[in-house]
Amino acid sequence: MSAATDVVLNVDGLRVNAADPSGAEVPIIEDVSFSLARGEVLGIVGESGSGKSLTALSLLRLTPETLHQSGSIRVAGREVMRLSQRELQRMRGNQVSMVFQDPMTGLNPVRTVGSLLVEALRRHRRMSRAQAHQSAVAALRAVGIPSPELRVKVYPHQLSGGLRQRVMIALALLHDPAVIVADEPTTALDATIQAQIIDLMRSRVSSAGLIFITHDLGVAGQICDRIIVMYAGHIVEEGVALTLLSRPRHPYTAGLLAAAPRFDRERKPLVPIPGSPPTPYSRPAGCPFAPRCARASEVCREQRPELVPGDLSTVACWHPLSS
Amino acid sequence: MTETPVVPPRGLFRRRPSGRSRPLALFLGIGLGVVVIGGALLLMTFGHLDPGRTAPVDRLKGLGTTGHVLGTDQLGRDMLARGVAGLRWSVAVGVVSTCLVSGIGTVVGLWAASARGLVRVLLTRLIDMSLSFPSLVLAVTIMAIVGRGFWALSLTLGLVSWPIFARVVYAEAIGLMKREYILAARLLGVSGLRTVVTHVLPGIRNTLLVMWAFMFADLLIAESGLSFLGLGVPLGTPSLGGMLAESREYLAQAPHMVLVPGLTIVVIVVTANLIGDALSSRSHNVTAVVNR
Amino acid sequence: MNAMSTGQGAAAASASAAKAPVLTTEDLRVEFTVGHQTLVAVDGVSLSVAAGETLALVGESGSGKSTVALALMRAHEPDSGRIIFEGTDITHLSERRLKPVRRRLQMVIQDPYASLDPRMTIARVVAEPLVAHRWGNRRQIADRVVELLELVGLTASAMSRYPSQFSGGQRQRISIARALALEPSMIIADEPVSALDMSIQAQIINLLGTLQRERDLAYLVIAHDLALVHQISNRVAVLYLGRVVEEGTTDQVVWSPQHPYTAALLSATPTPDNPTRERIVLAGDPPSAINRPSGCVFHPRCPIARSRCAVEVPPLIEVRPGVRTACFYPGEVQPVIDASQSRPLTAKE
Amino acid sequence: MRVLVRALTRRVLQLLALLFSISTLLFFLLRISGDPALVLAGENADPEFIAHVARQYGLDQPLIVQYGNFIGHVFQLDFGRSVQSGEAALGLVLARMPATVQLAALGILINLLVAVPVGAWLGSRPHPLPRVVATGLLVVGQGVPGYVVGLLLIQIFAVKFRLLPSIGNTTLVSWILPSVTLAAFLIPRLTRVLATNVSAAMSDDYVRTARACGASKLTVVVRHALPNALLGATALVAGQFAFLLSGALITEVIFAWPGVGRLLIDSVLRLDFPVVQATVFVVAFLVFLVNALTDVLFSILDPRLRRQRG
Amino acid sequence: SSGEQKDPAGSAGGGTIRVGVDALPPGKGDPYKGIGSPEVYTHAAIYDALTLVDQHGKIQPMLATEWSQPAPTTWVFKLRDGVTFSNGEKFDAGAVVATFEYLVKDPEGSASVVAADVKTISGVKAVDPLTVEFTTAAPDAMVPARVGEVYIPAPAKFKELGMKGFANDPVGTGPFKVDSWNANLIKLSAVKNSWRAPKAAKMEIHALPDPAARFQALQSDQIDLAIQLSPDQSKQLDGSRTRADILAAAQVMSLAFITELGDSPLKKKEVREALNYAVDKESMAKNLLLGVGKPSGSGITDGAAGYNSAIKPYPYDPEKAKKLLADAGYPNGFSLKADVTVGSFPADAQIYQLMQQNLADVGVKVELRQVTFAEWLDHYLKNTWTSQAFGLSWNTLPRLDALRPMELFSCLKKPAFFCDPAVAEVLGRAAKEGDGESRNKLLAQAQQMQHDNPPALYLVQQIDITGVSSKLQGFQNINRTIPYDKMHVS
Ligand SMILES: Nc1ncnc2c1ncn2[C@@H]1O[C@H](COP(=O)(O)OP(=O)(O)OP(=O)(O)O)[C@@H](O)[C@H]1O
Ligand SMILES: Nc1ncnc2c1ncn2[C@@H]1O[C@H](COP(=O)(O)OP(=O)(O)OP(=O)(O)O)[C@@H](O)[C@H]1O
Ligand SMILES: [Mg+2]
Ligand SMILES: [Mg+2]
Repeated sequence: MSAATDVVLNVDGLRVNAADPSGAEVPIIEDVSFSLARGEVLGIVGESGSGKSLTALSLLRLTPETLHQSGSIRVAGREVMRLSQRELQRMRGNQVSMVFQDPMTGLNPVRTVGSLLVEALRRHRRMSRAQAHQSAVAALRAVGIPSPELRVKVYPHQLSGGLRQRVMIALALLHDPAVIVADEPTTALDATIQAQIIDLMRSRVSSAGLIFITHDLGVAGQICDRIIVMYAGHIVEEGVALTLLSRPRHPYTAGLLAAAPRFDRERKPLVPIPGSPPTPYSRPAGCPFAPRCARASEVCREQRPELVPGDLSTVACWHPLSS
Repeated sequence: MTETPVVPPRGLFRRRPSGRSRPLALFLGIGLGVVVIGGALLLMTFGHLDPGRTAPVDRLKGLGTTGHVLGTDQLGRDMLARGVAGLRWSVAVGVVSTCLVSGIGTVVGLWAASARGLVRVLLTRLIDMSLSFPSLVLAVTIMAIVGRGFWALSLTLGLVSWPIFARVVYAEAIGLMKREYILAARLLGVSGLRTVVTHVLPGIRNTLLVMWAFMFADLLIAESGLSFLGLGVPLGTPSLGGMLAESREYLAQAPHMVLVPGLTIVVIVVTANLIGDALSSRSHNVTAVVNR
Repeated sequence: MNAMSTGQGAAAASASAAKAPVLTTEDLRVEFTVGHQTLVAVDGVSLSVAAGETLALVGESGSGKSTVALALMRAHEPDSGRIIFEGTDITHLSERRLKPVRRRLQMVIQDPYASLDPRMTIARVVAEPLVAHRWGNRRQIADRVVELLELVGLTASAMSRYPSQFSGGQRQRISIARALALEPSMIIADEPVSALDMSIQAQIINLLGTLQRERDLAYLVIAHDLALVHQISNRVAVLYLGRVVEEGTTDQVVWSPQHPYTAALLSATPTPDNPTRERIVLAGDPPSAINRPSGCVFHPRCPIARSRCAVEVPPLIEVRPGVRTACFYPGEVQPVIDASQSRPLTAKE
Repeated sequence: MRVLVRALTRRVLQLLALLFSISTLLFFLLRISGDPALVLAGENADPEFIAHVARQYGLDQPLIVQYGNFIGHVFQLDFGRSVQSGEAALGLVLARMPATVQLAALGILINLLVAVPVGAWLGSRPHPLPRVVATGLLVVGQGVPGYVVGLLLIQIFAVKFRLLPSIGNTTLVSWILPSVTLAAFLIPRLTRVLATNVSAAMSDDYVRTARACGASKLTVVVRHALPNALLGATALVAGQFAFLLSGALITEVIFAWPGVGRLLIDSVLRLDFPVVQATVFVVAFLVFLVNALTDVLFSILDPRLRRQRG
Repeated sequence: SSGEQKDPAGSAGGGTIRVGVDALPPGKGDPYKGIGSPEVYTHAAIYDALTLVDQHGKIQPMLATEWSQPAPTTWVFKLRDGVTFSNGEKFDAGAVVATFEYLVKDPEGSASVVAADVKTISGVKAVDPLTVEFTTAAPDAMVPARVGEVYIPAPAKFKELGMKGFANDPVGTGPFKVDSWNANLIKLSAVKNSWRAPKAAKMEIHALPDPAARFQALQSDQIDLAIQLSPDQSKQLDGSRTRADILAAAQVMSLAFITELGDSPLKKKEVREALNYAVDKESMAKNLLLGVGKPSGSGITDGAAGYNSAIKPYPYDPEKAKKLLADAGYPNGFSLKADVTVGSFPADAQIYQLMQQNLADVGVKVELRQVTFAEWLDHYLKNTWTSQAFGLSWNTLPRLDALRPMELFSCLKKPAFFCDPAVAEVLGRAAKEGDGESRNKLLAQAQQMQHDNPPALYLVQQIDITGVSSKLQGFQNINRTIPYDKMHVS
């Protein structure tokens, strides 16, 4: 949690635009900036469509070709936006790696687990097939897959969802990357398996910076040191995990917390946030949350608030909740 | 409660990069079709064309001959007239047989998909088995036996080709029947037939159209093949395949005799395929379903 | 105990307990044939739901929750056991005789994106059950559709639109409107909010609660999230590999689980601002329904399993009032819920 | 083991049903058409002679009896003797089979050799211009009937330049034109399906995973998208092969190829019933076999269908 | 597979003659399964008969050197000396007797197609090793021509193998013997000690059923001889590398009238005449048959025994045709169905279509129904026609006997489709006439009667076109029997 000592990733003014049917540029992600230190777990939370996955993909410059990405992304001081295709390929999986949400579709169904690992290993390291095989087994063992010697020969569909997600994690950890981006790695899993994976990630990712994307505030609270809340392509609040979750300042964050049922307290009526989030094509001019916000005023509807650091968290709101 | 009309597309990569070639394909396909069919219709009504008029002295005249823009054939008949008549014949056979194929295929496919128990087993087995019928071989045999003619040809082609259609309809319908909204309808007490008519049929409509276009293209080629073998058209009736067969003797002497029917077939089949492509890109990946 | 949107106090609960059950199942068993193997998806499940009551069915993926629901709706044929709805045994009714039952017993399906025909206007979607049951003439049906849409918080302007023009939450409202069309006495809802965003989930949960109160509906709600279950249900049944391992009033089960699986499930359910909670992390994956373990189906993953568990099937018996547990050693494992936050059972306003 | 036996039994039953129904269909179809005895008797035959031949072939019995006999014989794989040559019909067909199967196999091979790389290239979303050109060519190619290609090839390579033979199957060079003709008909469709499949696979999650692991575009296409695309096209290739086994009629005609297609046309025109029967029977059997093998192949190629081990 | 002809052509035995035929003999080496195409193109290389009827109707000596008719029902043939079969067996009277006994007495042999043509022969015996005597039940002037249809197989081998076995391994006295027999290719090699020893060393017979394939094979030098090409194809053979050999055939295409079945306008003689006037045969012959085929006024062609040279074709006179139709009560014409087979003759499809057009011009609408030969035969033999006319050629081949086709168009065919009792009576007398001259007179008379009261619409005399490579020397077409022994490849 002691930040800023060893920054591995620095994102500044990231934007992702799409072209709407008429050809005009439509911003999907706007002005996203954050940094990540070695050993830190940074959570990105937000509702569906808020731009979490796109942010993650842009870190590896993996956004779909139809989208246009700009801004600055520096990994260990190197500007990713200026890398050539070759350099990018060398960076991906090596310095920055990624774990995707759906372990069912994320692994090639016609390739054995071993061959995927071997391929990824030999891509960045000169090693013989036999050596790579050894390392693959070791990598599987390291993510807690029982009898890894057997599992390397197995096809993804022969593994349970939890094991598949472990394979994905093994793939991501192969080359000791500086940054690991995990896009909802536990969403598709059962609660008991989710707990296993969270444990695994916490224990294995100590030397790297981890970006952990989730829409579940509970999960974020469990694993993250710091949390970024996204809404409609913007960062609306950022802060230390516990503080942010127990004393949210942005009405949206607070709304999310009030809308979530929880069993560790006495039942209270849930307070839903009215309406639904805007699409990139129907974003309001001012604060994107204004139409759903009980505290919204004229200024909210007209002017977009900037992220302002506060004593508890950094928040982009004209009328933040006081603690 | 306010209603937000547009909903974000779920998932990042779900959207296929919609290549601009798709609307282009549709445009091209429909354009070609309109030009060819429209042209043929115009010529048929205003052209004073007589595809049967023989003139032995004028035989094998080349392209651009006065009075015969597209030349004449081995009996001095006008190639333009024969091309138009052949097109009409081939398209008509294609349409009738495709209608038959799609009719039988849809009924059997839907029936198999909505039936349960033994009926479904029997129907799917029937489809599977019929798929192993060597259709062209059967068509050749039937045509040789029942004789040439429009209805013989159309019915034969229809009767030997329906299993493919039924299979695709069945597969699509089964896929659709697994959709939760079909389950929902059933649980609401909607009857089976009603579900098929109100949910399944509209659901596979696009597939049917796509299949229809592809089937039409295939059957057109099959028709031309049978006519080429001399098993399709009656003597003297112009058909594209028959004209191609006749042209074989004159490949060197009168290449326009290959060119006219050959190009016409290509254009029609390409048209149908383009339209099919364009339609299939609108529904999900039917091209892969139309594996034949 | 509390009804849907909570806070209604114990009165409702005791009232509901006295009511005759709307739906009862006895020893329900559903098998599937997969390839050439038999898979027991539901194994001897007995449940009952009374009017105005919400029973929640929780369990991990593949535990057979949906299968139970679909068997109750007679979309799957039960292999044995009985289903009694409003006093009638509907286990073997023909589809024709079932039709009147379908008016009274409705279902809301999990995925709002899949449960509406994308080619139908909302008006047709909502009218579908009315038309199928010849509920009235066209005018009456049209009026009823408007009424239903307003009931779930949509305006009549939605009628001519298509499902793709609505968000997930709105679609789920439409599903609910459709389910309410024929005035059912019970609704089975299979994961009604799990596909929705948190902010939308709350809207739907509240809607369901309001409707239940207004109409004295019985709910069977399927969920995998204990926090949600805790929020909405009076009673809960925990399913593991097709068997009910624990069943009882929600508060008892959540606050003091007797079965080690329930305990583990509870401890694995994260809470936002409480990261220090100590957790029981189960080893391994749930076994597949095809090769079910012998004895207690949970024993391979159970932290307290003994040799007996691998051989004998623990019966589902009442271990304390209102809670039935299928464990030989009930209560041995307790999740540690932060003491400062937790409330004892009796502590109620 | 039991599973295997049951699957096998089901297949065999299906096959029997298929062969039975095809035999029955053909029997009645052929019987409505005319009297095979007459072909045998020839143009100058007198009534006694016709009757004689009819008796010899059992054609004087009631149709239903003939049918019974016929089916009985078919189950012993006896289709009778060719009316034309007097040889056993099945033998005639089997003697022609290798030529057809070999030609079909070669056609498929060429088809694959061309379609796989081109399809992979097209599916990998290359630059629009070459892609549009190639797609256009394929679309047009799909519209050209196979025999037109054959005619042109003959005219150019055999007649005009006398480079390649257009008849016979004795020398290896004589295989070139007919197999290329067959392949030319198949290539457009396979290429397009492969291109679609590859392109679809390129949007799949596992491709994204591979890219996130640093795979180059070539690796992504060749090692990740293509295997899946090929798997999706297996059924098509098998269907094409089955089609060639039964449908290379015209190619066999224009290249005077001594295969079953040619035999079928000849015997159909001469109402040589036994041979027609045997041909269709054998072809149906082969098509069935190909379909069945495809299923097996599928379950070998697609790991998801392989039975779970360990 | 252009043959590798390293050996120089010549009697030493060089070169390979590559022949493209439409089909190999379906009965393989069985010489009695058929008498015309396609058998003759293969069997003529292997076998010989006692005589050969040439294209002018002359009977040439082959295995018999001379013959006489000592009594009206007896014919004596003197056999060629020193002839051996390719397996070494000697050819003598015994071989001839064995052959004819097989055809006359053996149940299998007597059921063969060739046996039907020598049915008049009731007995055969060897007078001495080189003399045989045939007896006929009734007088028969045609015996020397008839025996020209009967190929003589090697008797001992035939006896040993039976017809089935022999057909697979045929042995005759011809210039070639079979080396291998495939589905589409027969390979033969020279019999050096044959009485007509060949100039070429080898021979290949390719089955190329498709005319275009045959034509292309010739053009691309894959065969040296393409049997049965079409007139338009022949025009493309320029004479430098390939040439066309065109011969008027002893066949007249016609549209046979069915008058014996049901009602039909064709029952009226005027109508039948009218149709004959209505068709422009001249144009067909000139434009479609290269001017070699000729219009015909009867079914019999020059060279056939009994040909009447006085008969002229019906001229093309549509006006007269219309008038005749009007006289017959059909001023507006009528409709007609005609079953035809296509592909049996050069340009037949085109000829029928021109005919159709000509008839339409005088108001007679002909619906041409193209049927397979098999279907056609079914109707023809059982008289189960559902149409009013059908395509049937007047064919005097192979022995150039006018009687045979004339019988078919008369009451003598059982069952008959057309019947003129007067003609039948004349033909009946001719059949029993032992003297050749008188027989020919009777036939000429019948021919005139069949011109005046036409049983068919006479179209044109057909042609035989053979494509010949210029490398091939010595080609001749003797009534479709090709003297392979005289040919070689340079
Ligand atoms: N290829 C694309 N073209 C245009 N818009 C896109 C594309 N991909 C995603 N979007 C839009 O970008 C927005 C952000 O999408 P993203 O997938 O990043 O959201 P998310 O926060 O990950 O949501 P979820 O929780 O559903 O995964 C969405 O509104 C989506 O509609
Ligand atoms: N139609 C079916 N055919 C075969 N097996 C089935 C079928 N439906 C369900 N199953 C199996 O039955 C078991 C229970 O499935 P079910 O869908 O009821 O689980 P669930 O608890 O609803 O899971 P989820 O949370 O994933 O929805 C699973 O093992 C599943 O594979
Ligand atoms: Mg996402
Ligand atoms: Mg479920």
